[in-house]
Amino acid sequence: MAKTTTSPVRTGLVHLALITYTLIALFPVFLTVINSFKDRASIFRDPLGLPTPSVFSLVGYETVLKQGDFTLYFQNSFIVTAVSIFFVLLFGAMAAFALSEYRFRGNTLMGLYLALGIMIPIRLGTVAILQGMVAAGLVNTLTALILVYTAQGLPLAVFILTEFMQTVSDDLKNAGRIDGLSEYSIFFRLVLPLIRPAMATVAVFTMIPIWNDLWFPLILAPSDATKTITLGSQVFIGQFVTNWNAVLAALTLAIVPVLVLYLIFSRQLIRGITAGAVK
Amino acid sequence: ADTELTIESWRTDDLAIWQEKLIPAFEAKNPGIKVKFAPTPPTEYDAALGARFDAGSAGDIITCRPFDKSLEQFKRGNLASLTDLPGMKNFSDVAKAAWTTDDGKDAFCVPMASVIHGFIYNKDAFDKLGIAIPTTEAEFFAALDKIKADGTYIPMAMGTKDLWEAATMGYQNIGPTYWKGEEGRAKLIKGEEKLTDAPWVEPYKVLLKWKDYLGDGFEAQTYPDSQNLFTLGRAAIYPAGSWEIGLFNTQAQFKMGAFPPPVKNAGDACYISDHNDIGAGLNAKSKHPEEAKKFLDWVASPEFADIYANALPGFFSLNSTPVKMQDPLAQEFVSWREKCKPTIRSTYQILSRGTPNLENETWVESANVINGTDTPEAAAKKLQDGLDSWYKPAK
Amino acid sequence: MVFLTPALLVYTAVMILPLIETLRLSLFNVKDGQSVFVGLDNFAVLFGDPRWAASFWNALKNNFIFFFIHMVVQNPIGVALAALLSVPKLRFGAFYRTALFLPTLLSFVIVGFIWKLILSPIWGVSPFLLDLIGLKSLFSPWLGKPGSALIAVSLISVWQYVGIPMMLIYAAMLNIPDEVLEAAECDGVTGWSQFWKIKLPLILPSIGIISILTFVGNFNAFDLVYTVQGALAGPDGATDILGTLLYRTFFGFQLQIGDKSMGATIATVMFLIILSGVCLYLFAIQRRMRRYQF
Amino acid sequence: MGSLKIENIVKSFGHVDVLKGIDLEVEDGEFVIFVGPSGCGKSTLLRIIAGLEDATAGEILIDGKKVNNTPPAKRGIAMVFQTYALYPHLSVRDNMGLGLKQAGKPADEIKERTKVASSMLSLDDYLERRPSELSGGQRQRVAIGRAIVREPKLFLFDEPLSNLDAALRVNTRLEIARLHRQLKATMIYVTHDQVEAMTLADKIVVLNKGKIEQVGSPMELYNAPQTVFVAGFIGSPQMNLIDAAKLGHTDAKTIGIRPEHIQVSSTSGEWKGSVIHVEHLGADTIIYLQTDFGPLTVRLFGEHQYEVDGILYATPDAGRTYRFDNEGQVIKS
Amino acid sequence: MGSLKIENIVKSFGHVDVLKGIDLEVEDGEFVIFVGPSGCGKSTLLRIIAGLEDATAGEILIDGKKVNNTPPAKRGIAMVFQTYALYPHLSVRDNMGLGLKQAGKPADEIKERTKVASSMLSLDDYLERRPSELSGGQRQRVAIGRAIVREPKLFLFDEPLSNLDAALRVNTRLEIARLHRQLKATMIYVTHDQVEAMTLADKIVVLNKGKIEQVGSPMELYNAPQTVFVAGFIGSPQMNLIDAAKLGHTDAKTIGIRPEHIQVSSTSGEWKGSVIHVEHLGADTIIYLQTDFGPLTVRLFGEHQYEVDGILYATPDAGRTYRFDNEGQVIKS
Ligand SMILES: Nc1ncnc2c1ncn2[C@@H]1O[C@H](COP(=O)(O)OP(=O)(O)OP(=O)(O)O)[C@@H](O)[C@H]1O
Ligand SMILES: Nc1ncnc2c1ncn2[C@@H]1O[C@H](COP(=O)(O)OP(=O)(O)OP(=O)(O)O)[C@@H](O)[C@H]1O
Ligand SMILES: [Mg+2]
Ligand SMILES: [Mg+2]
Repeated sequence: MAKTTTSPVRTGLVHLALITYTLIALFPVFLTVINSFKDRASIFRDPLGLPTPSVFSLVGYETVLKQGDFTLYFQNSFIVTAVSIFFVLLFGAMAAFALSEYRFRGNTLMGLYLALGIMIPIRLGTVAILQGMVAAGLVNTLTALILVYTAQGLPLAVFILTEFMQTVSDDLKNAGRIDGLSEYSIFFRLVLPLIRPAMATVAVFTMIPIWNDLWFPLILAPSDATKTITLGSQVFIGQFVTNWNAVLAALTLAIVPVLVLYLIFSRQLIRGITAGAVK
Repeated sequence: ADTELTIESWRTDDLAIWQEKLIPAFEAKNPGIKVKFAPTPPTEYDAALGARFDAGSAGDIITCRPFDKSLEQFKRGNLASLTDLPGMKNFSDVAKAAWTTDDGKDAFCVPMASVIHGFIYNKDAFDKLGIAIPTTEAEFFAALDKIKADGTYIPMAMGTKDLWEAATMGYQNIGPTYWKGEEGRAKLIKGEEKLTDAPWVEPYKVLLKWKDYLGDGFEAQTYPDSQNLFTLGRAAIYPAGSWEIGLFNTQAQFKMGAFPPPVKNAGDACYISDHNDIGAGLNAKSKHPEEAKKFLDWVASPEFADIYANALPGFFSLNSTPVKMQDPLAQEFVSWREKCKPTIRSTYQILSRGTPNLENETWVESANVINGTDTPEAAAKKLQDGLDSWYKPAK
Repeated sequence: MVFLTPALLVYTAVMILPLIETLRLSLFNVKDGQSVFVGLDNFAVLFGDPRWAASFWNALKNNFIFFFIHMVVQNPIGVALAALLSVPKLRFGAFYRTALFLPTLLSFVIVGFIWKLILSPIWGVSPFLLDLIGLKSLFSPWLGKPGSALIAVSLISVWQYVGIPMMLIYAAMLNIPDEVLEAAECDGVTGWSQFWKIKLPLILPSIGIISILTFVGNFNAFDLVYTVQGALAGPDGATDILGTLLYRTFFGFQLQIGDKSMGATIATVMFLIILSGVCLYLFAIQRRMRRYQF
Repeated sequence: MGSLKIENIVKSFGHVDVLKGIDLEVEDGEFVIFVGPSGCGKSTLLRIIAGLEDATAGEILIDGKKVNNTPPAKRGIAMVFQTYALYPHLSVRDNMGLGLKQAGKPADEIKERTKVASSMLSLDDYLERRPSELSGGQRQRVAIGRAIVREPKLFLFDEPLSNLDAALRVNTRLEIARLHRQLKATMIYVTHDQVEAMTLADKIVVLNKGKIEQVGSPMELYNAPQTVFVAGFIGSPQMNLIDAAKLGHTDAKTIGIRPEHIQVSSTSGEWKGSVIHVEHLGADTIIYLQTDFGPLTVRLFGEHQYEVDGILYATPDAGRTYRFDNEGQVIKS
Repeated sequence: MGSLKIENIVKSFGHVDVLKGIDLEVEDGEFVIFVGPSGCGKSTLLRIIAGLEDATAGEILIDGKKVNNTPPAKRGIAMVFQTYALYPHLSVRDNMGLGLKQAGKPADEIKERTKVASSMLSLDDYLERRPSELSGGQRQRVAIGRAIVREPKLFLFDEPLSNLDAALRVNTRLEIARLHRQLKATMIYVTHDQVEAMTLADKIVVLNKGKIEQVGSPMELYNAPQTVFVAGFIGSPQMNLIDAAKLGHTDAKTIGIRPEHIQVSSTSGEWKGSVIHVEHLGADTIIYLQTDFGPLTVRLFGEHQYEVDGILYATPDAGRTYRFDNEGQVIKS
């Protein structure tokens, strides 16, 4: 809707509310970042102070970057996250399409079955999963992680996407059917592009737990070659660590890549905002 | 080709020491064996290790938690018996106690280190305020009063947020003095004493008195908070474990000293908690048992003890061959072994095998007592009731 | 059905079968080193043994409080933020969206760490900030007090996850055709009442979804409590929720040895609780909810 | 190649019966137009033919084959939706080309056919736009273009020209007629526009309340309506339907006279009436009279000036009146 | 109470200029109709008046007050959207009642007004349905109903009758006219229907490519078009526009004659032509002739039979021809 005819007061209030919450949302992050650039004493003495030259220190970062092959870890995390998201979105959207489009018997039950996965923490299945992976020779491969994350992400994806797919106009899909589009084409060419905002949302939701997961990398792929960045940086947040410089630096470093990933998806989201169906 | 051994450990902090000192030393002597130190964050270690055992993907060398945790793994057949390992003769039975079956027949981990509790203090502060090292409970509280009156320092750096600080640094630190160390612990296990008996309640009463000397908001003070409070020079006394020494040395800008838990009355026998903490075991399903045993044998050697204890001051070797340590603070701690009677933490052996778990309950109740949530008596009763619900002392 | 197959395959093999394998354990227990079938004995223990029952009910109660706080704080804030973000021609929209979503992106490790620091009486950030608005006297070590710890942890969780309802609702609001809103503008239905009368009914299915997701998420929650308050969920079990209870029981903690059978029993009970919630939603609520095609 | 047979089609939405037994035969290559009041079931019938909606009962045969269970894509049809149903995320070009692309037509051919359709519909300037950037009429034309590029054997049009201006409407109408001749395709067309119906149709089907009132050629319907409903529905302005009793006739219930079949004079005539309203349409003038037996509409060719409230005399053309019985059926004379 | 003044309104979407400087004055209580080819900017202009779209430049004054920055809700308007824009979650009743409820009207009054509107639009049977359960024409009527219940001072209608059948359209048209008289509200109305435009409007505004071609009363536009565009646009079938050179005229570029202003005879006349197509509309017959100077459309009153390919002679009515210059402007004689 194109209009600026909202009153400035109202716009002002909107911004005020948003800014207020933005401050709440960003403050802790801000605190982390500024303190990661300070020396230890001033982190404590003046937590809210900016890293002025006199207290500026990169010692935390030095410590962190010494610790391991962070580029490789980052790469691993990236591959695992991206591939898993791809499969979650693809398989999830396909299943959601089937559930929302075809009213077959047991439709709801199938939906429920696919939702079971969000009701039990998948961690509990660790042993069986690990045994399976050992049997399949997938331990210490990224494939193992991708499989687990794909399975883990599916229920939520199906759940959300089903809901959104129901808002795609029937007439539109019918127009496609009459145009001779197969169900595949209707799915790929019509439905998927139209629910892009929802897809992007699901992508982001899927991404977070994968990126931040510590458990499965630890169990399934702890080797140096397959370590993820979360696992790599976890070293600093152990029980006996008081090296706040390093912790804050590691945290800051951990925020950056996930932010970048998010920005990628949210760009998709903005582009996905094609105007709603016509008439 | 070389065989590669993987070490499972929760000591992420020790990564550098292993990589730079210990492993090269071993590999130099044992060509053909490569060793990899693969630590897991401590919070995840037990769960991750358990899963790996179950699925058969655990490493060759397992760093052993003391007592029941490892015993359980041994019983499940995950840890191999090391009774016949030649190096085991380098350790006394006491040293091996944490990794031996109840009947004493099988040993399954090579003892690596123990930790000792006591108090580290800010020497500069003590000097400035003219406080002498307290040896009795009265002196101890007098000292605290004095510091508090002065106001420059928080008398004692401890928080209850993380629970275990209150239990480990508090209850287990000063407790042996009251329950008379091993003697009381044995009685408890035998059922001759109960946690509601005076020797076990009294430490709680003392802890309750600590409350007034802790920093503002100690309820939400975490362990790292406490450490920082002390190392930044804002607190005068730190109820400690010896493992702090390494870190404190690098972080504190003032002189530090240490004293053992004060006795109740002058002249009483003193007790310290000298707790077996780390061992090294063999994964029963390791593909390279021979090489792994070679490695474990080396861990049992004085050479290892020497490197380890000096690299990690505060982790005291359990090897019968004494280790010469460079660190004065560490020397101070270890010197208490001469004058006080050592004991291990009361809850670790046998008493934490069931549900509710006595150790965990002790954490909760120690914090509750200091926070004022429970009275010492109530806390003790809860603990004893919990214990009674499953523990039947062998008569 | 070809569309369902890939999802079903991966999901069943990697998720359902392992989980069933685990839940199966709730019917077994170790006796003399042997795993034997014990029927529902484990459940009898969980509900019959006063200690088990006390921990369980405590965790369940806390969990409901946890959930309640999310429902009344997180979701309304999320919806409100989404509504604000979808104000047409909003400047800096992308910035706000990213900023508001940032907490959700953070790992619970980071969140736990930061908030512990901020709320720490030692570090002094929150007393200082409260002082700025003259409320310093209100400060107390919230995370350490049994009365306030659960609320504090819940609010941290809200802070972290508010992005999820926000994004979902935002996506749903984008789906509403402009012209319907324009019609509302002409009808004089603007601002607040436009939100109540037009947008809200149209995004109701999404609100249903976030409610059920919140429910499921909260009853499965574990990580944040675990990082902020430790596995024992102190003080005095005040922040113990089903997830932490389950974790302690299943995987063990400190000297406590993992008890797979009791762990699986708790997991099964949790599963049943969540399942009944989801079924209620799927069969009673979702079916009645009208969806509108745009 | 495109014949259609509908047998006793019934459709209910819940307990609302929308179609109450429709029988219809459409021959290959015929141009059939559905007309009827809003809500009478035209779109529903079209959607059932397309296979988008299941009939509650009845059979549909295309080329003699029962297609009740054939999916829309396999029925060889193209449809223009009343709601357009354009693909919002595709450009005009892709909206039109998608079906062809799907059918695996070579890119050249797609381009060529799209080109032809777009210039026929004056859409050349908009090929790269998305539907949301088009005006209502432009959208409607895209919907038409999408149907015609596919050249199927059976076209279904649901009010395809309702949003077009007169000039464009005439042109598009002519193009559709040309297309019909050229492709020899069968076309089924819903419209509200009398002119469209009269000029395009081989056969008009008048629907009312879910039933067929009459089927016939345009002039048949105009000249020989079977029912009072058809008589009133076809022709604009509407036929004057006068209570026969008031005119003193006893052999009928209703007398019908089309406005264009009445002559007026200011001096004498059969019926006297006073002018209540005059509409000037340029080419015609419509006069509304109030007479003893009720209102009477008269349509005159050309421009005429009459004073409101003036007295006029009206005379019906001989042999151009219709008589209807109590059931609304025409009485053959 | 509802006058409108538009000054030099310009609107661009990106680099597409849609409105290129529109000036217009609408007096209180006037009924103004916008006509123009599809895509010429009618809806856009309406949306700008409503405040749904910002003008790129120019001023809008309602009742003399500049309203460029007044939100739609405060402009005292009601609008019928070309795309209906019904609230999908509300019943027909609530769709109509929402605006009133919002204005805090008592429930009785809302009910009363909704009742009136719904019976006027024959929607009584559908009050409890949701938009998705309605036919196209029913939806459009709901959209109209939603606007009229609010009785604002300024109505904006965007092709409100395009999906209605003839009978309903005539009725609704009359109702809108009545409403206009009754409420004395200003109405701005977009339509493609010539009859609607001619019968309803006090003033017709002809738009073409984002500019106003001519403003005037219906008969003014019909009888005295200022430009060749207006001449061709008003009237259906279109005016014959003949290259003057071919007729041997040198004082004009184009000669225009309306189809209804031509008489035919099979024996003699000014122009000779052969019949290429005959359309029978019942009341009229349209004859398409091919002459030496191009095609010629003739409209005859009543029914006539002519053979295709037969020869006819056509004669324009005296004084009914128009002459246009090179710029398309009319040449006053
Ligand atoms: N968002 C947009 N971006 C670019 N061009 C647009 C956009 N919206 C409308 N237009 C163009 O502006 C022109 C005017 O559109 P408008 O909807 O005002 O036409 P209209 O006169 O109402 O036509 P119709 O009779 O077909 O409804 C059209 O050519 C259309 O393609
Ligand atoms: N989903 C539905 N549920 C209930 N009734 C419906 C539904 N869809 C359509 N109808 C009703 O069926 C009747 C026929 O609808 P249809 O769309 O076929 O009418 P139409 O003849 O195309 O009318 P129009 O000329 O207005 O487009 C209408 O009265 C409508 O209200
Ligand atoms: Mg229809
Ligand atoms: Mg328009």
